[in-house]
Amino acid sequence: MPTDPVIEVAGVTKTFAGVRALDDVDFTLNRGEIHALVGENGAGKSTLIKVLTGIHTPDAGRITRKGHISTIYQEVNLVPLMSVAANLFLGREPRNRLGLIDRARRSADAAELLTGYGITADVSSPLGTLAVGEQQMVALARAVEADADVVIMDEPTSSLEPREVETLLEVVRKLHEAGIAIIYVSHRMDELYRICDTVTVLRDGRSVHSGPLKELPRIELVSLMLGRSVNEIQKHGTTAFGEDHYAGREPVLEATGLTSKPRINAVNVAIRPGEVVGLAGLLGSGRTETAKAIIGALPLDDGTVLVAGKPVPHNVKAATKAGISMLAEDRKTEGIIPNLSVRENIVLAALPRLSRFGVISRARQDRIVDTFITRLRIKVSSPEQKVAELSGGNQQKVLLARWLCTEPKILLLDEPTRGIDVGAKAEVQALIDELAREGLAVLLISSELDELLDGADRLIVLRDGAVAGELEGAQLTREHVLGAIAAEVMDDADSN
Amino acid sequence: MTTPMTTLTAATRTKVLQRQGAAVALVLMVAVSWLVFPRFGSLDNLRDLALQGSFLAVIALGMTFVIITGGIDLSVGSLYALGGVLAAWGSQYGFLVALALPLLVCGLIGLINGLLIARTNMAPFIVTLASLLFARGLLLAITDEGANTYQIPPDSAFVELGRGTVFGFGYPIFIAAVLCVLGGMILNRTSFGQNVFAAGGAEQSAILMGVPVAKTKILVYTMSGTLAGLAGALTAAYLQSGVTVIGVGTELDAISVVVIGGTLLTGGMGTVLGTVIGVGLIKVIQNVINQIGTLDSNYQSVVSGVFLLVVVVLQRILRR
Amino acid sequence: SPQTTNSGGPAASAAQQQTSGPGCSRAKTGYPQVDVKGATVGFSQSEKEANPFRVAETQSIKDEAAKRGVNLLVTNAQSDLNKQISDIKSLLDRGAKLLIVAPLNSDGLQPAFDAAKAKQVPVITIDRKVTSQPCTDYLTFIGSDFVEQGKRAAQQMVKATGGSGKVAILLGASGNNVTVDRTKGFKDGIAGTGLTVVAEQTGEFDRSKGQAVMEQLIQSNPDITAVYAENDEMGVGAVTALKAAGKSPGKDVKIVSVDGTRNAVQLVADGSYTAVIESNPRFGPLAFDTLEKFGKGDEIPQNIVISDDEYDTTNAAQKLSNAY
Amino acid sequence: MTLTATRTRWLQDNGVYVAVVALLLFNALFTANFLTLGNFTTQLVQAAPVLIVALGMALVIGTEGVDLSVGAVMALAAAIIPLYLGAGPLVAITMALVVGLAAGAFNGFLVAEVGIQPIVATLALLVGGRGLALVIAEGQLVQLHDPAFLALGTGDVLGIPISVLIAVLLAVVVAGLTNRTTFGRQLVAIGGNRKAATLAGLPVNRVLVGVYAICGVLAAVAGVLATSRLAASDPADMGLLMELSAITAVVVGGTPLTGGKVRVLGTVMGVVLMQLVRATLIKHNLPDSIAQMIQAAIIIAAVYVARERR
Ligand SMILES: Nc1ncnc2c1ncn2[C@@H]1O[C@H](COP(=O)(O)OP(=O)(O)OP(=O)(O)O)[C@@H](O)[C@H]1O
Ligand SMILES: Nc1ncnc2c1ncn2[C@@H]1O[C@H](COP(=O)(O)OP(=O)(O)OP(=O)(O)O)[C@@H](O)[C@H]1O
Ligand SMILES: [Mg+2]
Ligand SMILES: [Mg+2]
Repeated sequence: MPTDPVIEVAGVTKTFAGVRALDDVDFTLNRGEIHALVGENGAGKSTLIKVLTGIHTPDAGRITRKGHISTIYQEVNLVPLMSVAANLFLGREPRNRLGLIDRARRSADAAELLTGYGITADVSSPLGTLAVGEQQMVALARAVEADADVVIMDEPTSSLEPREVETLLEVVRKLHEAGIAIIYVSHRMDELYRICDTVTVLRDGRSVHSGPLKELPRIELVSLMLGRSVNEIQKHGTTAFGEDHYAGREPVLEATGLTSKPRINAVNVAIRPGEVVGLAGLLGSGRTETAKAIIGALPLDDGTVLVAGKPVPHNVKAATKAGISMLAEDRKTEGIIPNLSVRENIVLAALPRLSRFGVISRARQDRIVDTFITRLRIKVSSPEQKVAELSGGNQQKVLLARWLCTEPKILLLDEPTRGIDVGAKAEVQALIDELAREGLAVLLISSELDELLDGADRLIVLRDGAVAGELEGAQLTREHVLGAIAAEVMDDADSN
Repeated sequence: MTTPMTTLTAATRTKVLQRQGAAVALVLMVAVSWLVFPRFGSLDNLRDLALQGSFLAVIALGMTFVIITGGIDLSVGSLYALGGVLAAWGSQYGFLVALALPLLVCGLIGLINGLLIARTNMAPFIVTLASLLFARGLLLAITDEGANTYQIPPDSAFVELGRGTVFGFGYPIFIAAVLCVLGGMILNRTSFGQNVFAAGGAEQSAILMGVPVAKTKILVYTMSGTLAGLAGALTAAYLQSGVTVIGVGTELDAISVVVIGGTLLTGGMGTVLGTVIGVGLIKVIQNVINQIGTLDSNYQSVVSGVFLLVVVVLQRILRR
Repeated sequence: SPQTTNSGGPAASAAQQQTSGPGCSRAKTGYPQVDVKGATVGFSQSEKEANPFRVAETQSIKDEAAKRGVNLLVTNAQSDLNKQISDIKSLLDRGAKLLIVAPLNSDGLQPAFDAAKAKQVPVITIDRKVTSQPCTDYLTFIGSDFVEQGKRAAQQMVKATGGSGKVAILLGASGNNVTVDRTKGFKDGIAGTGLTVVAEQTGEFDRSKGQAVMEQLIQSNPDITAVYAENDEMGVGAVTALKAAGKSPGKDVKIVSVDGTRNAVQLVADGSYTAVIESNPRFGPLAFDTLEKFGKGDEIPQNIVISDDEYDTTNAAQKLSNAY
Repeated sequence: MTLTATRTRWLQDNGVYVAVVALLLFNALFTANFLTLGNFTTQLVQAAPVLIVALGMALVIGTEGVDLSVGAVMALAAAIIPLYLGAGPLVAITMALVVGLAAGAFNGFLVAEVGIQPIVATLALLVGGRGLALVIAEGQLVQLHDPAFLALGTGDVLGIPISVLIAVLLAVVVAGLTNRTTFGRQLVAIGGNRKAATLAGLPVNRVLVGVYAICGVLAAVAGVLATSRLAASDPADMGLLMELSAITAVVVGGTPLTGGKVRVLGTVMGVVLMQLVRATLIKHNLPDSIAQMIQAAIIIAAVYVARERR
């Protein structure tokens, strides 16, 4: 491919309050190429993107840009209170003859456009009422439709499930055919190898490799990212889930008839100590809602939750007290407390346990925090660093630590490895495994099928807010799960 | 609407009702007042009600924009008074000066508010609190510590602006109405309006989406200042003098009516129509208190407080 | 300009008057005749009845109305000028045939007066003079002369201090014409004497602010020998401040204020206050007399100055019951 | 980090202290009789009620709220005192504090349980509370003579005025509360991200009601002290515009209005700074117009220095 750079970065350095996020980085994006940008959590990928788009001003270095850049940032960046249509066309609204916004046309265009991305939600409803994955698709549509010469995608698939991922990859391919250059950030190796031409690897803010992707063996790419030798990695393998472990005891969690119209309907979930139950389903099938219903964060029309046979009042406080914890899907709005330090964020939910007469013990806190920072390899300059300054993946680890230190009996994990790098993902998975072995009951929600298949002992498949089937043992194969999910597609075909 | 999913279900109908909670309250209030106090519905009373409401509506219009961006403007009360004094002083140089001077000066203070808020990341509450003090101080300075009250020549064209009527309805009512219609149009049908919503709904996201958030905020505060100045000028024309003691606490009135009208104080949501309805509600309750007539003056504020509470609680319950 | 005669006798009840300016009669205005007895009269009060002056003023109007068999309608503008205009319009709307208005401010009530004029309803303004046209926009003004009050305060101050010393002025609320007039009168009054004003700061007619300001001033100017407070409340606050600073008010620091509230007059009687110039709030009798006279077709003067008493150490104890 | 960056950061954290020191220096040099014990006592005594209110306000602001009703609550407390003073000062004070607690808890209930935005929820009490106080007091100012009650405002312990002692004590308690207790941590977590705090199982509503109740009680304490110092119950003027003074002091002291952070010592310094500004303007006998404009400028300058950078 002839080199025809649309973006050229030379010697860029960016420092945040003591953290060197980018260190003398060179990077070139050529016209028409799909360029993978990879690296561990906190390697500097998002920062590089923000420097490219002008959100951050670099401390040193030179950036040359040609043409219009359109970006999908890592955290969904849309306006939740505005309608889907308004979000989609914000800044380039269709006008009528008087120069005023043509709202009818905007809605019509939006509806038509989104259908192409598999979104059928009402475009006049506020964006915030859509599931996170759907929002991600809206963001994608918005970025793609902006007539850009370069499209940057920072972990666009982290909240998408297989069918949506295919849609997205299809879009990427079309853009590629139209000659648009793409920067693609993802922690999912499969996707990278399927679509990307070239790769740049960042490690600790430095660019350690740049070149064609196809020639680079997967294991070598991982070794470049982690900065460890190929041998060392081979010993560990890629997913870190161990053997299935099945516990013969009584269920510790029994949720029956969970109903919250119109989102979920008569969902039953039972988990035994030591068991990992997976929730599978399409985007918007009600997985998040089920988890929220269990922890008491969703107003219920009907349904009961029993922990160890005892009913739990339907509110988060009571559920937490009974030993249920939930790692929320949307870490930005439902997870981190941005103003507080990493330490404060980690111990937040465990505070009552760490204090006497309401007064907090600093020593006990520090011990726990240090343990988890080491165990989860959270990359921080100090436990006192503000959590908002961490990279996305590291924030996720902080939240995981928050729940683990409450020593829960039941852990609900909604997309626990979302946005987490390969190395850390393996660690988190190993951790889930280990916790289950210690007797914890885990509900695992993941859009990554492999993660579910490897990690779960049993799978509950949801469809349209209701249980569509349960898979166990030998049924836990890709084909079976896709079959259960695909039933919906066939249903749709029937009804049409 | 060609959205395939839009059907007027029962759910959406309740939604409409919820959003118009204030309107429902207003209609009820008016109906009850009309029945209980025969004089409430007299043309004279309604004209006065509308006229009094029009000054507040002009101020609250600017406040609506500010609040939708997630901000607040405490300086409007002082700017309202300052605008009146400047208009009265300017009226000796003719109509244009009388009208333009308050708009320019108050707009400039609004612009400074906007610049400080948008460019330095200081809280709107505190920036505009400082301008509340500053504008009051400026007003005292130009009136010799309040000793001078500038009079507007009764025969000047400027007085006509405040006192003229069409079918007995004062010009300010029409001016306020036109501005509110324009304001609603700007808010919903221009990209500036969309930017206002975006800036308030999710500032960081809006910046990432390429919305000129800073510029939008600056404009919005400038607008609020200018409108407060205009309201002051209209009031001065109506009162035929630049009264120095008006506008104390007007900012709270303006905020109340905006919020009663359903605009979220946290930003990102709101309507001009709601604000107009809010103005109506506040003025009607004030009028009703007068119609009762026998209410001890100290009880009057208790009643206003309780009323404010009832409206916001009702609205909140409706919205659930 | 209006002159005040000092009645010397008990203040208030009789409310003597001195009039000035060309007269005004029903013939001149062309207004219809209205009998005060049995008439509907509107009274628009400006501020909440939360200070002694306003309480006494409203009470005086109400008492007199009851005495004369008047159907009285009362509104309160709660310190909001626009509300006072609405109030007056609503009084007209509710059938008031005569109006008594205590204006919130000297300027800005023109629309209300115009509305009254349109309905041929005579308006009497009390306690604060407005800048509109007498006999056209309103009939007459009944009230104190605030400049004169300031002058009389100055006279008392000169008498008490022997005409020399350093004075601190506790100003009323900024932008208020009562403040402006009482300051002007006082400064004119001490001109040419050995009294010098070393500080003038607003206490906003409020006791605690008066106290706070006095506390500051007595620290930075320990040589202050006199305090002029533009209302009693601030004066009483100043007494508390001076006592706390180890001074003995009324003796090493002379205090003169305007109003005539019971608390201040009591202090004069007790010897820790120098003098109080009364601002007479009892407008009822005078206001209704004037309306009656006007109704009969008599000529009434443009300004009716209500007589203000004064209290000093020689008479405060006897006159205490006259204070409000 | 560069030197200038360090310096800006330092100034940002300590701006209010620098401003206080600067103003003290200015006064020492240019204000007559400033460096006297009596003068310092005066400043502290005047600042005490504002500080007490500001402490409560800081907590409320920490939860991303605001309490506009503090002045009205002070007035309510003032109105209650004479009603019960006959039964002894202790009874009167207790009743005033109970009313403050009830008012605060009511605000908290509206904010937490009903879900009304703090500024509006407390606006209702701002509008109606003072009226209620006046109704209770029948619009009258009542002079107070109970010596035990008045001692609260005028008495001292080892030369330190009682009101100042109380304010300092309360500041220490509030500092301990915010920095050392579960309650304090939960409060800032709620202010930082209420949704996340709820999902973390924190007792969000209980904490919110608690915070507003504390703010109400503190406002009542301030009302009691101010009433005692004035030797009169004056519900018409007691605590007028106190909400703005308190908010200004809190923000000038470095607590952001966006919640998630409470700076107690900063708040103390914010109160001291605003008190010094007022004192300086009065002592230099500036006209009200200039004084107001200078105050505006100082507020902007102080907040500008302490602002959070993006
Ligand atoms: N605003 C900020 N303030 C302080 N430090 C920051 C800020 N933004 C990023 N950093 C730091 O810069 C480093 C790079 O972060 P960045 O978000 O670019 O990582 P990333 O490669 O995108 O990681 P992830 O895969 O987890 O998203 C991290 O150490 C992070 O803590
Ligand atoms: N606040 C809300 N108001 C209205 N509808 C909502 C709201 N939140 C979610 N929904 C709808 O409920 C359905 C279920 O959403 P949910 O988040 O449970 O899906 P999910 O299976 O977890 O998908 P994802 O993988 O995207 O998280 C979706 O159709 C979504 O649009
Ligand atoms: Mg990232
Ligand atoms: Mg989900």
